Amino acid sequence: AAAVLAGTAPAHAQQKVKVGALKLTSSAPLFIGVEKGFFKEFGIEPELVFFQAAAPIATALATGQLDVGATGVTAALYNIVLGGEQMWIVADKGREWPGYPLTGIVVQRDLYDGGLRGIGDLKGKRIGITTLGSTFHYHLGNVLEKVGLSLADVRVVPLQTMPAAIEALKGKQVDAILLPQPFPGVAESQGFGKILFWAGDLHPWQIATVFYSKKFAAERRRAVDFMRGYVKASRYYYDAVLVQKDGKRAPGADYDEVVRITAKYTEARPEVIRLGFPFQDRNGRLLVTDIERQMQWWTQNGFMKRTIPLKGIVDTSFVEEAAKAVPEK
Amino acid sequence: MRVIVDRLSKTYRDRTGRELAALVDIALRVEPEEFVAVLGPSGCGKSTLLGIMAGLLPATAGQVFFEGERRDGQPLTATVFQEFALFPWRSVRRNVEFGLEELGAAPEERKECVARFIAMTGLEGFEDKFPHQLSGGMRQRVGIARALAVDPAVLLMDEPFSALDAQTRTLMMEELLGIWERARTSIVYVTHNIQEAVYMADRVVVLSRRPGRVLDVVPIELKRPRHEGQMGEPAFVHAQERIWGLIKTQAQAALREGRA
Amino acid sequence: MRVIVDRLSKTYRDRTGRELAALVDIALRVEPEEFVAVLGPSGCGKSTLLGIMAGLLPATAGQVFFEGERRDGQPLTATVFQEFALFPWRSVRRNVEFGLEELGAAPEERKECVARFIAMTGLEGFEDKFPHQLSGGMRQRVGIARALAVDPAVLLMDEPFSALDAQTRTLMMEELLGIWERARTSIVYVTHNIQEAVYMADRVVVLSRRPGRVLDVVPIELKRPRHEGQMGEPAFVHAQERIWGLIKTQAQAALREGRA
Amino acid sequence: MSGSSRVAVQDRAAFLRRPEHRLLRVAALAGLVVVWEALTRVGWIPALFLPSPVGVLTELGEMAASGQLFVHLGASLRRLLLGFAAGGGAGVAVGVMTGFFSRADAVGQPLIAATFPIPKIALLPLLILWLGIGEPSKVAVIALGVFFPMAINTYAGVREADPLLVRAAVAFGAGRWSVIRKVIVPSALPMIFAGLKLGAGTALLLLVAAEMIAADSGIGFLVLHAGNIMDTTKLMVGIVVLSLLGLLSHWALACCERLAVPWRHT
Amino acid sequence: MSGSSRVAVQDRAAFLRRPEHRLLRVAALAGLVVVWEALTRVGWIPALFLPSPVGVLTELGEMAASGQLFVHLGASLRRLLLGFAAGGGAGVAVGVMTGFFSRADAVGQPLIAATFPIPKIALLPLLILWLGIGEPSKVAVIALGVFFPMAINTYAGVREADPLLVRAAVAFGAGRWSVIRKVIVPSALPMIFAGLKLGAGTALLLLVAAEMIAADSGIGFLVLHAGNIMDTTKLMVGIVVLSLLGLLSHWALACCERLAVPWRHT
Ligand SMILES: Nc1ncnc2c1ncn2[C@@H]1O[C@H](COP(=O)(O)OP(=O)(O)OP(=O)(O)O)[C@@H](O)[C@H]1O
Ligand SMILES: Nc1ncnc2c1ncn2[C@@H]1O[C@H](COP(=O)(O)OP(=O)(O)OP(=O)(O)O)[C@@H](O)[C@H]1O
Ligand SMILES: [Mg+2]
Ligand SMILES: [Mg+2]
Repeated sequence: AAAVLAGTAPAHAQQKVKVGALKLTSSAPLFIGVEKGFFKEFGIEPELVFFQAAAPIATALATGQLDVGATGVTAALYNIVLGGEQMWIVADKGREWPGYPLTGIVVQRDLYDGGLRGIGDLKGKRIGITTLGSTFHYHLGNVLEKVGLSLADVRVVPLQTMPAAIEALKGKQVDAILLPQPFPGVAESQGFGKILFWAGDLHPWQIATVFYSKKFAAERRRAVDFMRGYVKASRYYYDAVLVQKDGKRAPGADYDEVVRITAKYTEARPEVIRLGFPFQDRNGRLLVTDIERQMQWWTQNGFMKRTIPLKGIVDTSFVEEAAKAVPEK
Repeated sequence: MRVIVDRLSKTYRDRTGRELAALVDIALRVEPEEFVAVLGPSGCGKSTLLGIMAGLLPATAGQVFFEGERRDGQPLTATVFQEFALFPWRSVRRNVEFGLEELGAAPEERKECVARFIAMTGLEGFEDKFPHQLSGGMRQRVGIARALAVDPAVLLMDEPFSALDAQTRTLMMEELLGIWERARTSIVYVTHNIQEAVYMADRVVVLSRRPGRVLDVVPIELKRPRHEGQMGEPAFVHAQERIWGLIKTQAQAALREGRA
Repeated sequence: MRVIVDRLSKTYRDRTGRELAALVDIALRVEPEEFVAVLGPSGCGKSTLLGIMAGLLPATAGQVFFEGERRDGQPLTATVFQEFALFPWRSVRRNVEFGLEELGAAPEERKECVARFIAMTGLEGFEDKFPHQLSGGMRQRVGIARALAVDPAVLLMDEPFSALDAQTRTLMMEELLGIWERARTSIVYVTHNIQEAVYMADRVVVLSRRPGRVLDVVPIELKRPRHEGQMGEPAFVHAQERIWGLIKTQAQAALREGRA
Repeated sequence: MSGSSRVAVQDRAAFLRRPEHRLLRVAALAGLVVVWEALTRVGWIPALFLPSPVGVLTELGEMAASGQLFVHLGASLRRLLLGFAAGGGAGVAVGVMTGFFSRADAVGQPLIAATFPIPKIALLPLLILWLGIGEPSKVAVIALGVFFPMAINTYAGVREADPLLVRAAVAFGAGRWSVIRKVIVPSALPMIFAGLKLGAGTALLLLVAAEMIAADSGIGFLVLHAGNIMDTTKLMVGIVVLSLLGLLSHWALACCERLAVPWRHT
Repeated sequence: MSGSSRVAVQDRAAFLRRPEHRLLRVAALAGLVVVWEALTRVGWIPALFLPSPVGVLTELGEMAASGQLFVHLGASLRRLLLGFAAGGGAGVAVGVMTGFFSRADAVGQPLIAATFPIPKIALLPLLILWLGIGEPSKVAVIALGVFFPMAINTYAGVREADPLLVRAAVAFGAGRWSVIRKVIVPSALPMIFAGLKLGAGTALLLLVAAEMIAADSGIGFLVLHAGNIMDTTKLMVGIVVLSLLGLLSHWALACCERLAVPWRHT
């Protein structure tokens, strides 16, 4: 069936789809789709364009330099849309999810030993993140709200880079940090930090998504074809690394292959990769309501001037159509 | 070519708007193939006068004319500077070539011409040296060769030998006269050395202290070619004394006022 | 103080290791309060000799000694440079003060001393001017005042007036002699002007072309204080001719080889 | 043009003269703003990427009215001044030492060449480790940035000092420190000022990097934060303030230079 | 020390002489590595943040053996050379123009002072908008960084050109372009070379910023990416390579300078 489908889209077969992504583990489904030829099956030839930060991806997408972006959703993204540059959030690309360690709240070892055990104990503490308006900032705020605190009850210290943040924790410049793997693991193994919670256990949310540029979304056929490849890759990814049995990770048959592919693309060591495969919906479906909540939160905290109506920024029709069209193995 | 300086005045104006009269109402003529020396105390405006003749400074009033035959592409003037003003980044050859380049001469023509003037000024063997590798005397030969190479209608020389030592200067003066006999251009030669002026010139224009005015023009009635022996002749001594008389009180007054 | 130059030789060595003998086996003495002129063609090593005496260059062989009484803190030498070498960022007053600062004199003492030498060299009224605001003659007065202010045992002068115009030079020579009568230091005076050397010095040391050797030492038997009139005296003319005889062939040969 | 004729001498050096053009100076800046406004009006550039001057001015006005602007400005100026002083001082000192002492030259020049290209951002973790997340590390980033242009320019200036003046100073008994203080440094002043102008620009440029470290105020923080959340109007306000500071420092340095190097401007 | 005595003249200018100290030059760099190794050995800095030289060298060797290093190096060198050439060329041109023509000065200097402090990172969106995400925008970042030091130094160099030589050129019939080409530019060469050295350092520094835009190879990319995945040894390899490039460019420029300015080095 795949061959037939591929044959139905010869008109676009030549044109490449430019996909902007970060060279990180969280882009694994894309790597799989490219490496295993899932996109090609649907007549799509994706060209991965790697960036070192999320912001230029959104810019490049807004200016039409990219067709597809795949990265974390930050205040910047919403503000670009708010600023009049249309783009569409179309699919899941990673969630903070219970049981899937991704972002950890790490406290100083001394404080932990001194009895700091709960989120509530963070009140009045200095907490290091990368930047204000980042996914970590959002995450921290929501985690605090879970226990009735707010961002105003702690001192948020923006340290820009993750190495700087971990350095600040080690140097006791901050009391806690909120960082993704492998940083929490490193902090704990070096002995100066203790992972208090995995943030996804406290506050599951849609951390990263796939976006389409306005132009690409308008090319309905190709946009759907791309999404078909993506859905297929997502399923492959899910089955390989995300399946759990009784709360334990149950590596699928292709686990090692996914690790190998990811290592190839990220140039990171396999040990590091194994530490954190982020959760993602098996069919790439979005947590649509969460997008709305995010915008509300950013607006309340002054990072956005107002929220965007969901239908002005989210379009799930691509992933829905693709999920139906791609047959299960 | 004949040079006519016609009631020339020059007033400098500095940034704050203060005015300083350097030359007032200068009138003089240089006949074709004549050697005229301009002599005056320091700061009287000699360099200013030469600068205006060379087209490097605008006059405040009056004008300078050139009159007579001129060949195609022949520049009106070329200047030899007291401080040599050679281009440190150019070899001797390329320094001499400079003016020819600016005239747009063809490369072979330039080469041939440069070789001729390097030979005439005794610079053979130094063609590829840079100015900093030469002694003062050699440097000024380069300056002279550069000026002669463009074959100017009038050669302007601003104290060309005053940075040289006494012996070299004496010898260079003789050489310049020799070169001039061959090249036969008009020369305007600025100096503050009376002996030098009398020894070399057909006429000596004596300027007053600042603001410079023409005090007198002294004709020198000595036969050419000149030689050291003539320095004892009455005509020589007479001219020298006449000029020193014009200058002396001026120089002393200047020194008293701290200008020299 | 007496200066003894004892079989001094100096060989320069450039980056590529090539050697160049500048001075060979120079021996000479300068008696206390004596005015000695050192005369020689360009490049013969006059400045090198003065530099070694001033302790600015190491000798390759031989030595320079100073012998005799010396007051506390009195420096052995002070130098007046041909190119003035004034500090452009210091006013006249602060230029004259320079050596005193380095000697560690107290501020009041410095002030008093500066005022004295500014007066002696006729610089009153120009104390707060910068060098670029002065004429050449005034600048060299500052150079002389700066050197005299430190009250050196021996004053070294390297062609101090050769950058000045002829009139100013004549007047400055007279003034220097006047100052010297009052200050009574020993002076070593480098020049390439024979008339100047004979007019000013007690003895003239004539150096050969490079490498510099002492050709002869000519004593000048003229009464002091000197005046322009003496230039006609047989002793003057005789000394001048004797020196010119020593120098002439040397200078011509040098020019032929392109060194001057 | 052969043959007999009468030619008046023309002033050929007219093109060398430099009138002041005060008006043009202002017009240039005004022109910049006009071009900018035009660009946004024509719509070649979406407002998101380049907000219009009017919008920026409005925002600037609001921020000034609320006092927010001055909080940022105050915090940044402190860091700038301290960092500029520290980095500039060290740069001049190192430039003079390496320019003057051949041993220092041999040691210093390779080290400077080798450490200059190390990205400051890669040093942030080390700076935090050694200096913490307070003011010292922020000042250090700026100081590091200013250090290199100052050291390199001062070195070039020292190497150009007139050897005659150095010899004159030694002839009058100056030791090495006197020579440095009284001859080398004044000689190098024009180059040092070129370095200061470069350094001032670099300091402003690095304000952003400096305020990456745990800052919650400052113009750099403003630029960074506004960039992070794509609030381009605020971002532009920050950039405009940086530009104005750049102009101001340039002008101030030009004035200082005229005062400090009086012997070259008359 | 009053009274009669015999004193030999001492050479007081010995401290002015500058022997070459070739050995020291190498020793300085070796010392840096030793200090670094010592720091990691003593444990003041954990290996995670500052890997030991030995570890870095091993990694460097491996990357060289696999050819990976040369891919990065090749990509970066292309960008560096293009950016350096474009920025340097423009900087010299603008410096000469503003230094020579008073009108250009009036227009250019305020604009340069105002635009210099704009952080390059804030310009990334505009660069992406105008030049896309390919090589041109990366080259542009580097060119922008090189432009300013070159323009400022060239300007200072032009303003210092000896007016006597300019007048001499005009006296021999040179027009403005001849004067610029044959007098102004050669005179400004020493300053231009100081600018080039600064520019080379800045170019390397900005490589990291440039390779933030959609790069998947290059030394700047290596540094950024290694930081993101916390591979500090690779990060250090990147920094060491940047340092070596810095040394190399400095040395190459010094050689060029000796060739290009022969009249000042004899
Ligand atoms: N650009 C200028 N601006 C203002 N005043 C000037 C300028 N150039 C020269 N002067 C003044 O004009 C007067 C004449 O200067 P000029 O150089 O022509 O004299 P000079 O006769 O050549 O002197 P010297 O014998 O010292 O060379 C001097 O008093 C000088 O200070
Ligand atoms: N630093 C140096 N390195 C190599 N050679 C030098 C150096 N200084 C001077 N010389 C050479 O040594 C010789 C003597 O130079 P010196 O300056 O002492 O001569 P001088 O008699 O003072 O000449 P002038 O009358 O031109 O001042 C010259 O040939 C000169 O080229
Ligand atoms: Mg003159
Ligand atoms: Mg000499």
